Amino acid sequence: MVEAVLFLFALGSGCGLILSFASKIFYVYEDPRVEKIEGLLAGANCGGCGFAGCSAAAKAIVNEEAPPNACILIGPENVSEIGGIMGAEIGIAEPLKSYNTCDGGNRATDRFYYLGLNSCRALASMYQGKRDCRVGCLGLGDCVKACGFDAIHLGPDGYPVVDKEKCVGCGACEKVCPKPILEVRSISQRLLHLNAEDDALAPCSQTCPAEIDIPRYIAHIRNGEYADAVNTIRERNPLLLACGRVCPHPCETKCRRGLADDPVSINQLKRFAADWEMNSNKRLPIPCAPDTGKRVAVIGGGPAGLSCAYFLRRAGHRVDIFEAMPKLGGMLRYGIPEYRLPKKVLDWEIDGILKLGVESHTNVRLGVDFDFKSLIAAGFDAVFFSVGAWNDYKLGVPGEDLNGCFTGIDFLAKIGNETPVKIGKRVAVVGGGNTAIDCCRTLVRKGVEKVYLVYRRTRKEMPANEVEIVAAEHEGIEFVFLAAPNKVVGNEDKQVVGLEYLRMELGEPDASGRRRPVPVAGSETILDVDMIITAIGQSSDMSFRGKGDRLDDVRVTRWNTFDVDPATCKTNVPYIFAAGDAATGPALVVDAIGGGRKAARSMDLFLKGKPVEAQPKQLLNKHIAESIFKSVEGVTKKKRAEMPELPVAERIHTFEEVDLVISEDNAQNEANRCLSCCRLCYNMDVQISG
Amino acid sequence: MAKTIAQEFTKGLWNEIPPFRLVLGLCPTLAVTKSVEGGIGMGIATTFVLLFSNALISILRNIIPPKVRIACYIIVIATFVTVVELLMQAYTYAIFRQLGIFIPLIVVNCILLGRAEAFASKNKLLPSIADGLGMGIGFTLSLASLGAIREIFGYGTFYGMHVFGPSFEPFTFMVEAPGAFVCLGLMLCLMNLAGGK
Amino acid sequence: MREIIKMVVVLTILSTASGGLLAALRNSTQERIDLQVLQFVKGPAIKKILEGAANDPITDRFAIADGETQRSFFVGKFNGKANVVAFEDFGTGFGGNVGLMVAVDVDTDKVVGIAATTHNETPGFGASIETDKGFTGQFVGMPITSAPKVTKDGGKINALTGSTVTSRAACAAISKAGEAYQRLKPEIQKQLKTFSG
Amino acid sequence: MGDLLVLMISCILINNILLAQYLGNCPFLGTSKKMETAVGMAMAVIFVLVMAGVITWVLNVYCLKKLGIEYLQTISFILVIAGLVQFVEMFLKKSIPALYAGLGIFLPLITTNCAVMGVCLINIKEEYSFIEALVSSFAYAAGFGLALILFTGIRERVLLARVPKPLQDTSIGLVTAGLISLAFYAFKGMV
Repeated sequence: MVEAVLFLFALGSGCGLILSFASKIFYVYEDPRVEKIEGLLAGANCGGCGFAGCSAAAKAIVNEEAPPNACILIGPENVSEIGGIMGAEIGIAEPLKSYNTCDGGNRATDRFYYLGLNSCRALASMYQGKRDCRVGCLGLGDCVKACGFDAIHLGPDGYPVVDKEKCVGCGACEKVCPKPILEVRSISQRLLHLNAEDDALAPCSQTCPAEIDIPRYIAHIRNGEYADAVNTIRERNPLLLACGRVCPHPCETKCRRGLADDPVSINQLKRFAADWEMNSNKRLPIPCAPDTGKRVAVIGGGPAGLSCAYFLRRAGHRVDIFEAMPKLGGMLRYGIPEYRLPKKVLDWEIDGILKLGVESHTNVRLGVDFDFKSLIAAGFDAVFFSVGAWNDYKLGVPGEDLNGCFTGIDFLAKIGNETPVKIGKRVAVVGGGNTAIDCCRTLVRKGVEKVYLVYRRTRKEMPANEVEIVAAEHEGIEFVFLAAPNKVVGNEDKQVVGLEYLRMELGEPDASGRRRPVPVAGSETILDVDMIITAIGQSSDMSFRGKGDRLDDVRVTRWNTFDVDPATCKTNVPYIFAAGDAATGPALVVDAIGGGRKAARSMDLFLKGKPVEAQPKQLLNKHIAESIFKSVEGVTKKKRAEMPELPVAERIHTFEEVDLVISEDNAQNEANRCLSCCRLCYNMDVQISG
Repeated sequence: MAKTIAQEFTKGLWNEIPPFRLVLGLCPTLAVTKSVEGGIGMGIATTFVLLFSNALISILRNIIPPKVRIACYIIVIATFVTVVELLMQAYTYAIFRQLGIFIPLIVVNCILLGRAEAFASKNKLLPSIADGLGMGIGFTLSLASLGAIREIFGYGTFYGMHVFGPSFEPFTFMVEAPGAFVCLGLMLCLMNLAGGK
Repeated sequence: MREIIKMVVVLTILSTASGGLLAALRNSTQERIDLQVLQFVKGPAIKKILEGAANDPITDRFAIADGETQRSFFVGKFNGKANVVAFEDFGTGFGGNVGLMVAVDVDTDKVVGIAATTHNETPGFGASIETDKGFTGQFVGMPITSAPKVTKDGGKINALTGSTVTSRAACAAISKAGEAYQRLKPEIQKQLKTFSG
Repeated sequence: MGDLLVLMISCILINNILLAQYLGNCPFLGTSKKMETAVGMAMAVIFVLVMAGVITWVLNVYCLKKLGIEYLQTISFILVIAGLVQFVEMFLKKSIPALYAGLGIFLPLITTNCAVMGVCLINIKEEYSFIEALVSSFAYAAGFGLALILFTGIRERVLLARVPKPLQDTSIGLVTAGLISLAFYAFKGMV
């Protein structure tokens, strides 16, 4: 009797003491929710949930690998309490959701008639799949069987449809799917996924430098789900209002519809969706991942900087943008004139990004107002350079410094900044790019009598967007082709009075594939102008380098851009990344946006301590060969929606926006022209409504 | 939302009947169901422990510090298991012998800890008793039915009485380990069919 | 710190109380358990081999210390004289220990009968040691010290069909019993005298 | 030495703890859905079972028997095993995180694994010597691991098969286990 009591007394107190001290000595930090949830689990460690004990199950629940009802022992109250712990802090945890990337279903052609086991996995392991398409959904529904939460069913077209409400992100479907179709990803994983060779991508999406899922948003527009369309675009491009207006839409060149009649007017649809959101006067919510506690400095608040900041912020990092100009937007604000992208539209868009919690500091120039060392000292974990290309090339002819000579970007920036500029009566703009055209069209609106565009090749070789050239022609700009400026003629007041140029003729094609212009001897001609704007190209201003800090170690190319790995946007200094014009040289806004996202992915990896490596099978805007067709069949021809614009007579006197948004009906019609392409399949004969 | 005590009792008999609905406590289920007698004996022993541990834990639920609650539950359960062990030794020795080490092993039966944690630790005394009793009886019924099937086919007897007459060639497979697994598997299947799970 | 103290205190109190409860229960059931163990484990075997004894061998028993362990001896009175003792020894069989109750006539030192007490042998094979009179009968009448062996090992005992291991265990148990008997014979005779008359 | 070998083989194959002794079935069904989990579980069981076997043997011989309170076996064993497992878990987590990642997370699952408690009780019941207890603990655990890994291999395959709805999951798992058990039955003639 006594022994028994004493023995158990000793055993009980011994166990208690040892364990409680051990729990202090061997204390390891854990997510506090793990302990809370473990407290709600049965503690029987029976393994019925398939995890290794209750603490493992609790961890899995916290990591969103298991649903709150994983434990088979506890009652509904505990389940809802666990749900509460997870749900009450929903802003902190990023839920994983299953996404179906293939909606090919029954329109994907079969290679053979399959009579075997009713299982995707069996079919895939024996025959690699019956579909013509390498990634196409087999539609036998392994994912449906694997889903323990009844969240997947096969849709009417025989491809899986995920019920986002029921999906808990357990990943069972992704595991059984033998193809890369069902993906269980968190928001940031989705945001930062770059196009890969295995993805189910339409030609347009492959072409888009921002990698927007174009067929998906067009399908949303077709179905009248405009908010979903906006969200789909925003997964890849935070500047949809701007892009919808200024993007030269390279995607449309690869549109399969273009093989049958005209390409779908993708960009107008994007603009339609974007304007729908702005005009609805309420912003769609943009969820962000839980705070990671890492800080990033973004140098340059242009499209690349804004895009990178936006994606990093959504991935949970804290971002500060440093901008040399008075306002954010970079070239969008200072390079693109008001009539193409109204400032209030841009402000609304940038505001949306800042509202996510991105800090901005304007009127501060790196190397002048602050230096790199102070940035690092301030505790930033990584720095992103998107300083753009703001230095105009010089013509290199005599008289270039006379009064009345301007450079393109400088001029546009001054106009954008509303700095007073003395504008002449007759102006020559040198160059054939978009900047030159922007200058011309701006000058027209400033009341200039005559605007010449002086270009040393022909119209065919002009790098500017076709629509812009056409618009400029409409607005009465005179093109002087095959003319190379030779000298700026000035008077005794050092005021420009003319531009002397040499006539050229086209010779052999050069490295860029354009025929090289050759001067015709003795063909000097003088153009009677009192103002000259040279817009023949830009490079980055790297004057912040050479201050004896780590920036000096960053390699720079001979074109004065950051030498970055194109797949990751990382420089040779681990914590410095760069994208946009500062890394690629002058390029499209949408290139900068895509670059910003690519850099954000690398920086996210870097900030999370993972190796910064290129994503496997990254597409990098190459095309998947099998998806580029020579012709499409089964398509009824239908005209493309025309873009409404202000009449010329009206627009040349004002900076009112020229291009207008298409009507909802037109948007619907245009969306219906989309073939909903994927890698190989497309909707043969689109039912045209209305 | 609040269930009546009767409901707490009856849920263990069908809706959540262990080990079929709650696939737990398999070891004793498989090991002691060579005969109806063994099954019932084990069932009663488990019910006894379940009933008293549920009751005691329900009484102590506000005293036990949450961090060591599992350890406390284990002590309570182990105590009642030992009580059962001693009582069975003293009064029903034949069954005790048949059940062997599975009596002390009641202590690690997940059902007990499971009920303690999931139910008794947050409910009042009466519902906890009802829950324990219901689950226990459900468990007993399961064991008895499994035992009956295995005994009838394996030995040709039911509760020791011959069913098929002396000429019956016993299907020994059923009372051996493989038979136990297969039999339980098929019964689960039947339950799924019946319950339309 | 206060939390730790509370945890330790609760655990300690709980386990101590449990110890007290169990010890009390043990004390009050001990005698009954011992009796039950004898009746159920040894009882049937003793009754079988001491069939026709004038007394109840289970009540007429004594214990002798053999080294560290206590051996129980059960007395059988035949012809008014307490001249047969039954005791148990073990051999290692297929499924663990095989317990064998051996009855010896103290006057002649010959085996009166043997019977299995505890075993865990395969049903249909080794387990038939319980029922196979042909097997157990072979030992009757042989001197307890003769250390029998099965035919396979060069002895005379015909093994149970298909269960050489179990049969070997039985032989080993008898050999061990013989050794113990020789060791303890004087003491046994002394004790037996108290039962005579 | 020979005896120990026989003991070992009989514990691994003939009296396989899962398939012949019906012990440890809950984690057997619970952790056999994925191979990684199964391997981790098997290793953890070997680790804990050897430790628990040794400690409970010592506890039984030097405390319980000495004090004559063997009836407290159940309560003291479970307390010691639970405490030990928790202690080892905390220790591994802090000191050897690599090992913890591979094996530690399975430790709590073992506290209520009847295989562990069962083997400790068998060791006592069979009155094994210290060495025998050590060998049998290891061998039983190895047998557990063997059966678990074999079973998981089959179960992963069964996932592919078209199983009638009511038979799915645990039900087919049990039938599969029965067939493996039948296969192990053949070892009965080995010793």
